[in-house]
Amino acid sequence: MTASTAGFATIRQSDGHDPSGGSAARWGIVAAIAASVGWLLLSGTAVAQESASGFSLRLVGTFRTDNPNAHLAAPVMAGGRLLLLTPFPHRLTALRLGPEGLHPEWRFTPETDRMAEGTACCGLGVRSPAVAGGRAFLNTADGRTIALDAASGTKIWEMRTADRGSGESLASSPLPVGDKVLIGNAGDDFGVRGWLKALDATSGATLWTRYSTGPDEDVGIGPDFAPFYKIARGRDLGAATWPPGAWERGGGSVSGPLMADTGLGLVFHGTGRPAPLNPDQRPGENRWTSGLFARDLATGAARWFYQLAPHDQHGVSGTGPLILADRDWKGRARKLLIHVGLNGHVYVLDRISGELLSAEAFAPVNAFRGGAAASGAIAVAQEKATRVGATTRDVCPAWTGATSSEGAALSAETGLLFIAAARLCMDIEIRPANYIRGTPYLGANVRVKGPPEGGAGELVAWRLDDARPAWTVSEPYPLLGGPLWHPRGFVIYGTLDGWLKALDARDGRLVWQQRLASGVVSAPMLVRGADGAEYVTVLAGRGGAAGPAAGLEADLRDATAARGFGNLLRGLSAEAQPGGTLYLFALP
Amino acid sequence: MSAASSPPLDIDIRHEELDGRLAETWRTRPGFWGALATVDHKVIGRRYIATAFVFLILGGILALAMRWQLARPEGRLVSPDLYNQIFTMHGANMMFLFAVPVMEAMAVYLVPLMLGTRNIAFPRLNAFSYWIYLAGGILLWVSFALNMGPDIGWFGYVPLSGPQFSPGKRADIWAQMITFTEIAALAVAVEIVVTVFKQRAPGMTLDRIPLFVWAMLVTSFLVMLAMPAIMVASTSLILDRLVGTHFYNPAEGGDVLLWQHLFWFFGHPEVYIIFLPATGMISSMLPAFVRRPVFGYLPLVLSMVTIGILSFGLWVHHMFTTGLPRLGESFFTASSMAIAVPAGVQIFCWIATIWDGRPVYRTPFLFILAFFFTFVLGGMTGVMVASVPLDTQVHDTYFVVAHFHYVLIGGAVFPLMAAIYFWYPKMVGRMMSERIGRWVAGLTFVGFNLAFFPMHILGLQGMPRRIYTYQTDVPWSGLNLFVSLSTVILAAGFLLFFIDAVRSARRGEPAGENPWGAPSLEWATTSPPPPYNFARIPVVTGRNPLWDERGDMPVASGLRVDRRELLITSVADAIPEARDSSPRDSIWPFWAAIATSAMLIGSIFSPWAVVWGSIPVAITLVGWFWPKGTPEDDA
Amino acid sequence: MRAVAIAGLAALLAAGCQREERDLRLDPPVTAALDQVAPMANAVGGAPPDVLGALGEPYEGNAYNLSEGKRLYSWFNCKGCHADGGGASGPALLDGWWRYGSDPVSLFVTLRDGRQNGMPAYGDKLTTEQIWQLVGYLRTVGVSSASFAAPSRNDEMQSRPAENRAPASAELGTPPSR
Amino acid sequence: MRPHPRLAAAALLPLLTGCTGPQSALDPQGPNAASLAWLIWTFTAVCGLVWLLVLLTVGIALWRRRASSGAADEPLRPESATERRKQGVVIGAVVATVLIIATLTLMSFVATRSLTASSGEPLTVRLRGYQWWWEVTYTADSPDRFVTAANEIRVPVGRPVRLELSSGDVIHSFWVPSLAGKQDMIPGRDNVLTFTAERPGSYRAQCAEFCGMQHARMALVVIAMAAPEFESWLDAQRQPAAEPADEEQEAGRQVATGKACAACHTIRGTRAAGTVGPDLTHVGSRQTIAAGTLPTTRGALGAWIADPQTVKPGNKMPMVPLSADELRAVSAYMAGLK
Repeated sequence: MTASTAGFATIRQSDGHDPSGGSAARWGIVAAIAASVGWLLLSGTAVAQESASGFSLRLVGTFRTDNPNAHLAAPVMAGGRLLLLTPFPHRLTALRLGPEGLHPEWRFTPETDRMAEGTACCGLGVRSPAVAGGRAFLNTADGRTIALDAASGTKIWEMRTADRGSGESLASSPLPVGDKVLIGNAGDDFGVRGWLKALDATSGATLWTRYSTGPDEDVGIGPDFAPFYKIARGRDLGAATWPPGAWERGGGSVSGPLMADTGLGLVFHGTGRPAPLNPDQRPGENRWTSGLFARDLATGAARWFYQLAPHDQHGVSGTGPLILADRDWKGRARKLLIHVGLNGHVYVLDRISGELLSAEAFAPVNAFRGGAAASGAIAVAQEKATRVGATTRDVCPAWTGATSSEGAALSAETGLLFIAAARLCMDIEIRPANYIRGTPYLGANVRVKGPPEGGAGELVAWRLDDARPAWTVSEPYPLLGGPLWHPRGFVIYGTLDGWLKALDARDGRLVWQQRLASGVVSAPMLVRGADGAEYVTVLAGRGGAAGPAAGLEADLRDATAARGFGNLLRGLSAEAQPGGTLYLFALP
Repeated sequence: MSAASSPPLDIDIRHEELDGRLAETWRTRPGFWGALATVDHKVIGRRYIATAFVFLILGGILALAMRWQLARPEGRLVSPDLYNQIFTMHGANMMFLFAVPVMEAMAVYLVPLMLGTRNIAFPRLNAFSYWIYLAGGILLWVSFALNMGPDIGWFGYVPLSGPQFSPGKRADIWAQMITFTEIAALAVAVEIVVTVFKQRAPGMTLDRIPLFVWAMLVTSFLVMLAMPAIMVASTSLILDRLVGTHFYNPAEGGDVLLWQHLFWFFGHPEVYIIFLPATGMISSMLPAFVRRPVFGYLPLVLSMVTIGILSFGLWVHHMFTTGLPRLGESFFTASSMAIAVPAGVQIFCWIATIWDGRPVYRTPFLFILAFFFTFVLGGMTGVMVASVPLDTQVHDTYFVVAHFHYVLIGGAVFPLMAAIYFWYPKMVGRMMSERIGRWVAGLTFVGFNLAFFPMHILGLQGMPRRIYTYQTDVPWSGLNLFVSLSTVILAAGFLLFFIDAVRSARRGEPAGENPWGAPSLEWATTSPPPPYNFARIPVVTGRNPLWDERGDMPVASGLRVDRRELLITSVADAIPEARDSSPRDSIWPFWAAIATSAMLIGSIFSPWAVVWGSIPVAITLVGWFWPKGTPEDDA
Repeated sequence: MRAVAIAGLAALLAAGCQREERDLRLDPPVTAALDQVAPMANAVGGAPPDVLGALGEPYEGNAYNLSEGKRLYSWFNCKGCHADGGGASGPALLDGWWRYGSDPVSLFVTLRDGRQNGMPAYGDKLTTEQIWQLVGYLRTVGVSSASFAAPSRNDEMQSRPAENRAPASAELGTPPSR
Repeated sequence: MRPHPRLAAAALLPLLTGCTGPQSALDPQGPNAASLAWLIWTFTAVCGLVWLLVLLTVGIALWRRRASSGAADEPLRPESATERRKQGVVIGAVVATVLIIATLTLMSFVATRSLTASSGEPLTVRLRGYQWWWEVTYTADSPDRFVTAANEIRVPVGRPVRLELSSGDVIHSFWVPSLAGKQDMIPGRDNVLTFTAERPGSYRAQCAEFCGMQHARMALVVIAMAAPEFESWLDAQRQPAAEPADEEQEAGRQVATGKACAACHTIRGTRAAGTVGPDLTHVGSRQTIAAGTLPTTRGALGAWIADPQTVKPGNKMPMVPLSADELRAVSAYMAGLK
């Protein structure tokens, strides 16, 4: 460690390739060189990498997916194999990894419903499969949940869990817990009604379904429900805080991560934004959307709920990263739930009671005023309130969120939370939304843009205890993937313009970077190979929340293209091509 | 002026010879091209007036179509689409192509004569103005004939007239038609101001200017101050529609009420642009029919100036229902009511003039009496609509339709009819029929009041404006039928008027120089006047030159006869300052108007037309101002 | 010069007649005939209904029909997938190069029957006339030379040049806040 | 166009019809309209009197006897003494004018003040104008008790109604002359109109700002009901759509939710949830359809659905091809949505 620290010092003096520290002009030149190198890499003949410290990840293998969509699903390990789920139309490939690289062992190609391309969320990407008890569980964008034998790839069961015809899809990873598999749906853009389902892990039968809107019975609110804040108490609030019938198509999807605490017997999940984006069409607090639920693992009954944005006007949902941590908080040992909000705040809650302990902004935020921790509810800044038929300008964060659902990693011993941040603002104009089943139910025109001071992305090292950044590293494009923190003291993350970077976890100095074939919208993973060595896998392949703006199909002359990302990403297409490649790096 | 080749001056020439020499210098060349090239203010004025009356007839036919449609509930004469075009055309045509131009046209004809000068200032601009006006009118009417007529109301409120809700080019044609007429009106306004200030007969000090001229002077200033607002508005509308700017798009920071402010900042003075000349006409005609000078010259002038100034302070009373701040609305109530005071001063002065005059009941005087009856009523309803709370009930209803027709027909068209009967002999040389004239006055007066008075009641009964039909469940059918039938009487009156005007041009009794025994200078020359107006420039010693000078009038002389020259006098006291040349006939204003029209019409379709279209405009302007080596063209 | 100007004006005005007509109601037999497209076997391209020609191609250059198409585009949520032609979960339309053909018949079939990769069928949500209006409008989105009849901007947020400004010929702006 | 005897009779009695009618400013049914009507009558009286005085003076000026002096045609030369005397009279008349004007201005100012003041907890109703219909949303303390309807406003008698006016496309203007003066509905702006109905009844209202092709057919009815009746009506409106009463209506529901209707209209309780057209959940309970164009009868519904572009040319509802049976069924279903 000492040696590499010395290496860092030499970087700062000799190297002009540091994008965060260098001037814009220098960065531009480097980008141009790197782009041409990236092209070489695509043809598989050369690798560009830069390191002045001696720290270096060694590329040991690549695997091309031949899929142009958003590669959100980092591969998972199952019995010495890497299971790689490529975007829709899906294929699950089991790769054996070792010092000699990646070798496909078997493939599983589920049946596909091509019509799902029109309705599937998130650039047709689905988060990683989950492995438990020798079985792999995967969600597909066309609404199936499938259980496979993790060793052979034999299908055990397959269930249509989401109704594709209404615009529903699956986007998040399944969560196997005990004899159950929990899944959540996606489709806020189509006005679906969010739910969390428990499937029987053996048969795939639905055990229970808990909705995010509607009467208490549907939501799973019963006598055990004890929210910390009074505002969430009342009868049938999931229907009473909506105009008649609006909750039936009110969004609140469970498209973010699911996090279980088996000790407490709880599962935590966020709920998506209310649908449509037009807040005028859904007066009221729109419970239980844009919030966090704690539910009983066994029954799905709600324990507590914290609403991040009552009557969400800006479309920032509650589906950000969730991290469980047992830490000392203000001198008291507490079981914490850390939620890195898409609304640009790090929320720290007591995960037993649902009490909010802290909520501070890690990204540019002007849509809300502070003070959430005191009152339990965030206040909308009046000058950034949205209005029908008028454009509210420079609202931060953008509705695409200040991070992504795998966008944070916690270093428990140092108390540093690493956040892959999207420092985005938007111009938003509220329009009437028409509900036609199976078609988008949006109700807004949005142009997404970076903050005026530049730097649309940022890697934030957040000090959990005093709720402020320790250091930040600026990036030209929003970070849509996630960071990997390695106990040896570095952080690895990929960028939308195709760089894989390693930083010193203490001060954020760049220690190594490498150009990849495409942008990265997933988190790098640390895996242990069959040989016992540690490897880092990185899945490149643009897309994701940026949708096709980061891919081929969008025409960026339209500022509202690709959920408004078109406006931001003009100029990106020259720098990194879509298409998926899995990289396997050996640690030094 | 070297003594060696001394130019021929009028003092050197015998009177009998002088007319011939001047006529040779000032005449319009015969033939088609000569007619296109003329810059004689009388020829252009006559054309202007005749064209405006043609538009009056066309607009009137549209009015009859609307009345036919509305005579019964659920009328099916025209489709809603066509009805909306018709009422838009009626309003736009009457305001932009008839009322304003006809008043300016009367001024183009009369002002130089009343001031004792030989031509209007900037005569080529005057010719250009007419051609542009004609082109604008043709654009509008040809579009209407091709089912491209504007259907957005003469007020063209955004967003209805904007890019999203008015597909096609209908609204653009309306907006560009405004540009045409405003260019024409601004040109005339500039000419009149300069003519009044610099070309008055010697001795015609400011307090001796005929009241019609005063009215036109104030009007011209109103035109110059008000018209730019509508040109800005209509141009930004075209930009919104064509280029995609966001002047009126609230979603991108524009404001739809901006349009209303701009439009009514023009639109209200517009009413006075029409009405002030009419009051000037009354003041100028009345003395001839009560056989005494007008009472209260100074108060009359001051009240016209006051009206002119106040007219810019009350545009918001067209927007009382838009939800503006209450305090602001109260201010505009006060100012709207206040304008009744100068209007009242005028009425009182005229009554005082009649009081001890000796009324001569000829046709123009009958129209003046009709004016009193209708205009005062219109003024009273004007006071009513100026009240914010009251306006919330009558705004955009037939009450307002009745009100402004009382003001515009009663306050402007009746005086105009009087003026036509009064000055027709001067323009044509023959009298119009007195017998038919009495019928015309009677029919129009009775027909007008029967047709428009019930509209007050209809408005209070809840009938909104601009509806193409109404249903049987509202009790408006009886009055509407009555109104529609009465329109026939009004139309008959106008028909008789036009028949008489055409007939009298050939067969009317010869008029002589001054058939009414009127006091102002235009009656001091032959009817119709020669191309040079006055053989020798009169010298004025009083407000009523033809009454004040019992014998021969004094004249000024010393102008050249071999080129067009007129006398420049000082602004206040009209002391001769210089001889100035007046431009000769030229075909270039006509070409310039064609080129400008092409550019303006093209710019409806492509912004690049402004660029490419300005090339021919530049060429024609070069032709227009090309120095010919003669001093008069260099001037 | 005058002759040219007059001829040009006459041509413009003649075009105006057709461009400005507002045919608000088609007789049911005409509507039924408008539905009779004969697509090729792969549902791309084919013969348009004869009645289109007889009506004078009302969905190509008629400003009213095109603006109605633009209204339907946002009323029926086309925007949600295709944005203002830039695309989102659906492909972009601005480039005028479309997966299932950009000729009227292909478009009509795409809208009415849907397409296999996610384009929903609108045959049960729109009438035949409305589908044709949308077809006409869509064909103004992906062109690089604008027609006079193409719609202008809506009273909405600015996203790209309006259809009458030939959006497909627009330059790509520079990325903001770099 | 056969002449109608009643119309002819009405034409002879224009003044008698002036004061009544479902949409008359002079037939006030609430305090606002009443004070406005009083203002109208006062202004009319004052202005009419002034007008008569002016005309009388003109008449006297014309016909008063004059001392004949000089030749008939010779212009008079005014004497300074009479001119001065007249000057005094004119000045007096101007002063009188100023006083009258000032009084009227003050009256109108006071009336404005009194109109904006209201007492009691108002019922807040959101009214949004579209080409060419009205969306009416009754607010409540809780959003699930909101009711969205169209083209008809029901209000309780005696309770102030606060209308929040907005527009979804172009400028409209809401005007119910029997209850209040008009107020514009302007895109990008929020206007408010407050009024109270004093007597039960139905009062016609109409769009008063030109808003395009069907400006003439953009009316609605304001129905004032006794407060308890109103509350029970509102409760009924909160319910989802009525279940079909028979097989025909059931078939009609299939058509309404399966055909193009559902893409634009909401029928709460069914799959139809379109929002660009009027909410039809309780369309059968409304007095009129198509913004005051036709009475809500099964026959009128059938005619309207069969051919909306002939009934109201240019409106945004297309002619959806339906078979005769489907048309019968769907109009029966709609008429049954009480």
